[in-house]
Amino acid sequence: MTVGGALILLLVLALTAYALLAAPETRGWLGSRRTILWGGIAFPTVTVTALLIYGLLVARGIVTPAVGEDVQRVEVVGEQFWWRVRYLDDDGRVLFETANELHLPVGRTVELALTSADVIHSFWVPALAGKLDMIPGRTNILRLRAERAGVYRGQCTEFCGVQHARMAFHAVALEAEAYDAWLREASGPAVEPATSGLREGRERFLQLGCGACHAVRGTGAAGVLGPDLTRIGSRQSLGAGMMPVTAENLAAWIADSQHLKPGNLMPPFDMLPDGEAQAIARYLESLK
Amino acid sequence: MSFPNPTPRPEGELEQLKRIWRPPSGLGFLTVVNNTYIGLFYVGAAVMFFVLAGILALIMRTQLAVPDNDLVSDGLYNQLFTMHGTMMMFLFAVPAVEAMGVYLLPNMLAARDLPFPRLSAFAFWAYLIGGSVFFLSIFWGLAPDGGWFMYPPLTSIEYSPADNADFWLLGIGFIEISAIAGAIEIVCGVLLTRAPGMSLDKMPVYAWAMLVFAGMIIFAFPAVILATLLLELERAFGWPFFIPGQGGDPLLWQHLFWFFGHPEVYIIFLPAAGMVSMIVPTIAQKPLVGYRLVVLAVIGTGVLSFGLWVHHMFATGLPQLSLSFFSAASMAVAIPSGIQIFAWIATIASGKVRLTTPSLFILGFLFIFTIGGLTGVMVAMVPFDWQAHDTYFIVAHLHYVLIGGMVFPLFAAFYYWVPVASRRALSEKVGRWVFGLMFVGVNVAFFPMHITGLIGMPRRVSTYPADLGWGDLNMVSTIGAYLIGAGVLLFLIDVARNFRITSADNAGNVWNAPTLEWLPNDNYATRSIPIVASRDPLWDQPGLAEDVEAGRYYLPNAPTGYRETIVTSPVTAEPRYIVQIPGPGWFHVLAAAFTAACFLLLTVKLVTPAIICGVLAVFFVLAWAWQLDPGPTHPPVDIGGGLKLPVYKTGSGSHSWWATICFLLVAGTTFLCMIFSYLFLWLSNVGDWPPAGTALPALSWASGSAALYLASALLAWGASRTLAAGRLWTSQGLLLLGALPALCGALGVDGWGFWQAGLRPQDHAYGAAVYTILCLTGVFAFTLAIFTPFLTLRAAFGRLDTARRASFDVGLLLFYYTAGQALVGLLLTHGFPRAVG
Amino acid sequence: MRAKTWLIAGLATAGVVALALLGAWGGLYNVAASKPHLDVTRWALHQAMRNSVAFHARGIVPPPDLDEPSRVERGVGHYSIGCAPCHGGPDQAQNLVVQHMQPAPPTLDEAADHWSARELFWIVKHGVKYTGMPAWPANNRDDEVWAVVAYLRQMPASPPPAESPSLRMSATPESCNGCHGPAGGGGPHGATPRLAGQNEAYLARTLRDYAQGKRQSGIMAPVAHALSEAEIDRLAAHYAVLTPPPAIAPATSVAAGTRLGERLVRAGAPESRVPACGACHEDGQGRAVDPRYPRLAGQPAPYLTQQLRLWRAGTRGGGFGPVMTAVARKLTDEQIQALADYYESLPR
Amino acid sequence: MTAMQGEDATPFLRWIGIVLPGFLIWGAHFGLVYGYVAVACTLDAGVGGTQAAVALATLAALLLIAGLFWGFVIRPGSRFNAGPATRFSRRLAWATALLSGGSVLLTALPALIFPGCA
Repeated sequence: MTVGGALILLLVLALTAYALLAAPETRGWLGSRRTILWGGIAFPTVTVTALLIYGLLVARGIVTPAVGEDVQRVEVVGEQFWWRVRYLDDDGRVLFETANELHLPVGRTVELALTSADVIHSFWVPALAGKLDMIPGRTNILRLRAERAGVYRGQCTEFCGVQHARMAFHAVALEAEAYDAWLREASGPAVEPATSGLREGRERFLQLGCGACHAVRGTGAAGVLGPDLTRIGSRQSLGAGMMPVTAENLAAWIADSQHLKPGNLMPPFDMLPDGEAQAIARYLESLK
Repeated sequence: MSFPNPTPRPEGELEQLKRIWRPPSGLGFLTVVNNTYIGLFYVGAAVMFFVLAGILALIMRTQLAVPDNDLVSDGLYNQLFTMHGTMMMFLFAVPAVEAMGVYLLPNMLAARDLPFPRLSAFAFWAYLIGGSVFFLSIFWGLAPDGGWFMYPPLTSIEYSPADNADFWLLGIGFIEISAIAGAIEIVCGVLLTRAPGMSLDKMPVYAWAMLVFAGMIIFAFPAVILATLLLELERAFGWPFFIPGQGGDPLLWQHLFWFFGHPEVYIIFLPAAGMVSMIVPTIAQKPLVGYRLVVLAVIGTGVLSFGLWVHHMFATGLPQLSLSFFSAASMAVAIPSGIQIFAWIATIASGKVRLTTPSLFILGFLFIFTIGGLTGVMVAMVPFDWQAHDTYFIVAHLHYVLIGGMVFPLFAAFYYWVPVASRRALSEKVGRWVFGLMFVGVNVAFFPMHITGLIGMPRRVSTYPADLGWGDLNMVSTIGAYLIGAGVLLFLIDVARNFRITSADNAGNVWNAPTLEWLPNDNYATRSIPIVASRDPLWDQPGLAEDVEAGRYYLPNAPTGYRETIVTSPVTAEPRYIVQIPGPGWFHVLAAAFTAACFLLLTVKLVTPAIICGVLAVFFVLAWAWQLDPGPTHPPVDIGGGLKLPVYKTGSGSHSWWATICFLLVAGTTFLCMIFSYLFLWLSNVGDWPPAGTALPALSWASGSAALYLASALLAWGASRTLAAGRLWTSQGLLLLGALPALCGALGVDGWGFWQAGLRPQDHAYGAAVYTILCLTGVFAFTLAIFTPFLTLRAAFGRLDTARRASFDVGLLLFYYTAGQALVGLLLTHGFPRAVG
Repeated sequence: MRAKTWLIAGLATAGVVALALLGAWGGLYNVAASKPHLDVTRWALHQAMRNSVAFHARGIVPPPDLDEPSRVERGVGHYSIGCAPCHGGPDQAQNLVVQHMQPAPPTLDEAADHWSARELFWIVKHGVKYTGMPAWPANNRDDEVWAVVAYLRQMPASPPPAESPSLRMSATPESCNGCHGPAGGGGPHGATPRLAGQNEAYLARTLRDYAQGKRQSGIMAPVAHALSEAEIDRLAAHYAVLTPPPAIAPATSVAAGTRLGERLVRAGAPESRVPACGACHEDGQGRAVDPRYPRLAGQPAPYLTQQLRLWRAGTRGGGFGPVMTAVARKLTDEQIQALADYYESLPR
Repeated sequence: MTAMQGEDATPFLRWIGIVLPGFLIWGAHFGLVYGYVAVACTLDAGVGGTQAAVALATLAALLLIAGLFWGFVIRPGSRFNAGPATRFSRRLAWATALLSGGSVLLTALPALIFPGCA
């Protein structure tokens, strides 16, 4: 299509140059109504009709669901400014929830139910499929299929407020076996802290009330306002695609996420004494 | 050849013309209405907003030049891109082309002025004041930050609680009103004030383009006016049109916005294409090839562009089949564009082009716009758009279309038409540099964005991470943006050095152009109004300039002693009557200032001062209207060639009738959009309409109301008949004591019916829609409640009688229309729920 | 001729101005407070003050429940320590030294007869220049100013509670108990928090927040500002170990609201982004509270509603302020009332 | 003196009536098929009939365009033909009929490829 467009552009340019520069006798044939009839009516009509039919056929191939295929169903909810991801079983019940990351099996269709909790967002993994809006009050269905294992970046493409630029996520395509293993692990409770330091971190996490907004399955922290943290240590990024998940970044985020990503919903905990945010951060980082 | 006025003109006639048309001096210059001045101010203001919005763009490009930049905060960046888009669309593009129309059309059609010069002055002042305050809001951090498309729920009160969004809604709503005023002016100007003999098939393509442009404004802008009204109702009073939990639907906004927004692109492009069709024949020194096909293309683009709006919504999850209709229409609209491009190529081929600055800009336009058009066809393909939508590919596409399709033709037009308005032409040497910088700049800035978009960079991001490899392309784009800035700066310097505004001793027909704006002119436009016998009169009618200047054609004088021009018939352009045009005055200026003040004060929630300003604005509008409708002040006058024309006309041939009809088309389209909104909301709430627990009022309320509406229309008809029969006071009685109370009563009965049934607008989108339909009728009832006593007052002061009834006819049309609209509303609000439920 | 007239008038004006400046700058004007103003001066100044107050107070709207008992109760406490020293009170004669101020502070027994509620509010909030009447020490605590106004409207009909004669700014629990009730168990109308059994760390930090201006209050800040570090720790320790009185029994009329409160405490209101209160504070099921967080169980509802409103308005600072501000922002009036009722009903 | 009687708006409206009906029919057809699909897909009914409905609407639109042009432009005795329909207007009318007819066909094309509401 791009090549076709370039050819048409060249044609127009060549004709213009010819009309401008050729000798009056030779270019005379161009200066008549016939030029308009052929160049301006017949030619576009044919190309445009052909292109339309081609486009429609391509679109039909994309939107028609393959019948009888075993699809993985996932619900993705856009939030200011992150992604809530819920894996569903065949009956549409929520198996477990995670955030800012979509794991998908290679070679199998994943059916995403897209919606929004606040304003309009748009879901886009350029390498896997076109984009589809997430509109409050509506659910849009997008079918994805990764043919190769790998990590693909995605980003919100509908302007959704002050941090629209920092609302990214990762789609992780895994081979079938790895995917099944991941699914088993991801649906279970969080790992138990191995050391006393980590246990102390979990204690502070719970005591300080982080569970009001965040959930860590198996600990009693069951908040639903913020991202689920059950396996945050294993994720590709912190802050919806902003930075790698390290204990330092987590501590900085806890202390003042409003400085890192102004306008997100997490209040700053800069009043915590030295070491406390770090302890929590180390605990979270251990959740793999 | 025999002229209408072959004999030499008497002494003193020219001085009288000059005196009558002279603009006031000193502070009174603010009251000037001549299109040659208002048009220039208007163009100047549009260029000012272009430069300001361009500066905002440069700040954005600087922010994006490198990854992870923090030159501006995320919040400020969002204000910047919102303001850039909004200002370029609403404060530059539409006003600029409208301004060029105000300036050029009368000259091109050989009219002395537009038929409603105070209306265009009003539109200008409202635009200048409203636009300036709107721009200044960014210095208080109050500039809108929801994108120029303002999608709810991001712009709803919950997610945008501050006044920023209100600045957009009220500020832009207000500027839209100014644009519509200008559009009505242009429709009446093009259809009614053409030179005798300039039948539709001899009309300059630019006039065709402006006619279609104005018609498109009349049918497209109501959608966005309604949308802004609905969103403001939701923000201010909690009427939930766009809140899903209460029956609203965010997609309703998108439909309404893009039903305006897509035609908007062609609203901007068509006048520019019209200019190109004027300039190309001149630079080729040959008539336009395929005039009829180009006219067809202009009309066809205007109509087909109304079938494209959903192609901005391909990613919203609508059914594939629905999307495809719009894909098809988007492809269809390529054909008229193809016609125009090949018509220009053919014209160039038929002549010999000199590479002057206007020619360069035309060639640059052909190149850039063709790329924009081709990428446009690409994004019209649904699967491609799913990738490209809301990425920098679209940014590239739309700038190629808008800069190529509008800015380059506008600059060509500046260089081309400046000799009409200035003592000196602009510098050819500097002009080439301006062109070079802008042409290279546009391509350097925007071509890489196609790639940036295709590799995944979304639009409207305040920054981007370094590791994605988007940095280099962005840096190139930023450099290009500064090149464009340098070009524009050079242009401004050229203007400052060479542009010397003049009304009499302009630079003259430097390009040997064929159309009438190049006739010798002054504040009174041309000395006499020529008879046109060809599409290119200055080429085909030798000596026309001298004969016009010698006063050998029609109306070489001012026989009634006032400003006047000839009204001709819309199709064949035969002289019909002489219209006396109002001159300078303060009322329209004050009306504009207080209207602007009213809207802006409402924005910052200063309700009491806003109401005071609103009342003052109404007062000044009425004071202005008081001076209109002069009546048959003068016996029919001889304009030459034995042609005796009346100086006043009422009924469907009069210019006030045409203007009122245009206004009612705007109103009717607004109402149609509301019907669409009602049905759309129903479709979002199928099976729950009206929502459970809401009762419909008994049919007796509807029938009672309908009977009263009919009665009001009948009484108004009776008033018209009795007025024609000479019974002035019976007529006034019927209107003021019969039709008006019946109308208000009907509205009251309808509204009370819903209210006593328990319906409240805040509860559910259903109630909100019903009461909005009532409000749209209420606006007219309110207008008539002011206008009817105004008519009675005119009657009492002898300004209204059997012959002098143009203002009465305006009121009459309003009564008919209101009753009609209300009856349709009754049918919808009472009938539809019963039909589906 | 005309120019000459202007010149003379100009010179005369300049002369008068020069004389006036000379009088004031040169020290001729006597600022002694020992001599009262001339009657005419006093009358003019008083009228000017009255008119200024009336003008600036226009548009101020008193809360609809201005005379509500818990509000009066809060006003009483502040009056005793903040106002009575100069103005005297129903049971307290005006200080003799103060009576020699110029002008002398009026007694306020009949203040409400002379001034409307909004005028009183304006005077208490902004003070009056050149009279010694200070402005309210916290600029975003209109609720406290209204409390004083509410009490002024009751004077002298309802004198301060019996403890008030002992109210002096001092670092003893008796002094605190004047407002916070016997043994820190709260006043009869629930205007003030119960200190008994509150977390020690929370109490100490709160007093320091007041003293350092992190938490604004025209009532508590002056008190806390006068305390030494050691006194703060001693007071906090004192109250932390006191046994709180039994829970205030919930009235049956608020039972429905209490159920909403219980839901908010256990689960929050996720649809409007309100997290569960019980994640940090008591959850009614025995959750242990971080010692830096306040214990809310058994706190009086009027106090809790007042605080939640301050949080929601964003004017309540202090320790974990940003967290609580974010939480309270989305609360509705109904939810605030329900929460307060629920916590009031919880046993300590 | 009474108001001047002269040419009113009729000739222009007639002219519009000759030049624009093709486009108006295109608009009506477009609105109709779009509205039909929107309603049918929301109500989850009549999906099977989409193709038939679009075909029917398209046929009707084309016939209407053809009929109007025969009646107004070609037919020798047409009232419009005698009025302002100069050569220019008649040619323009032909061209709009063709352009709008083509656009109607193009609009209908997707229904051939998408049978329903996917």
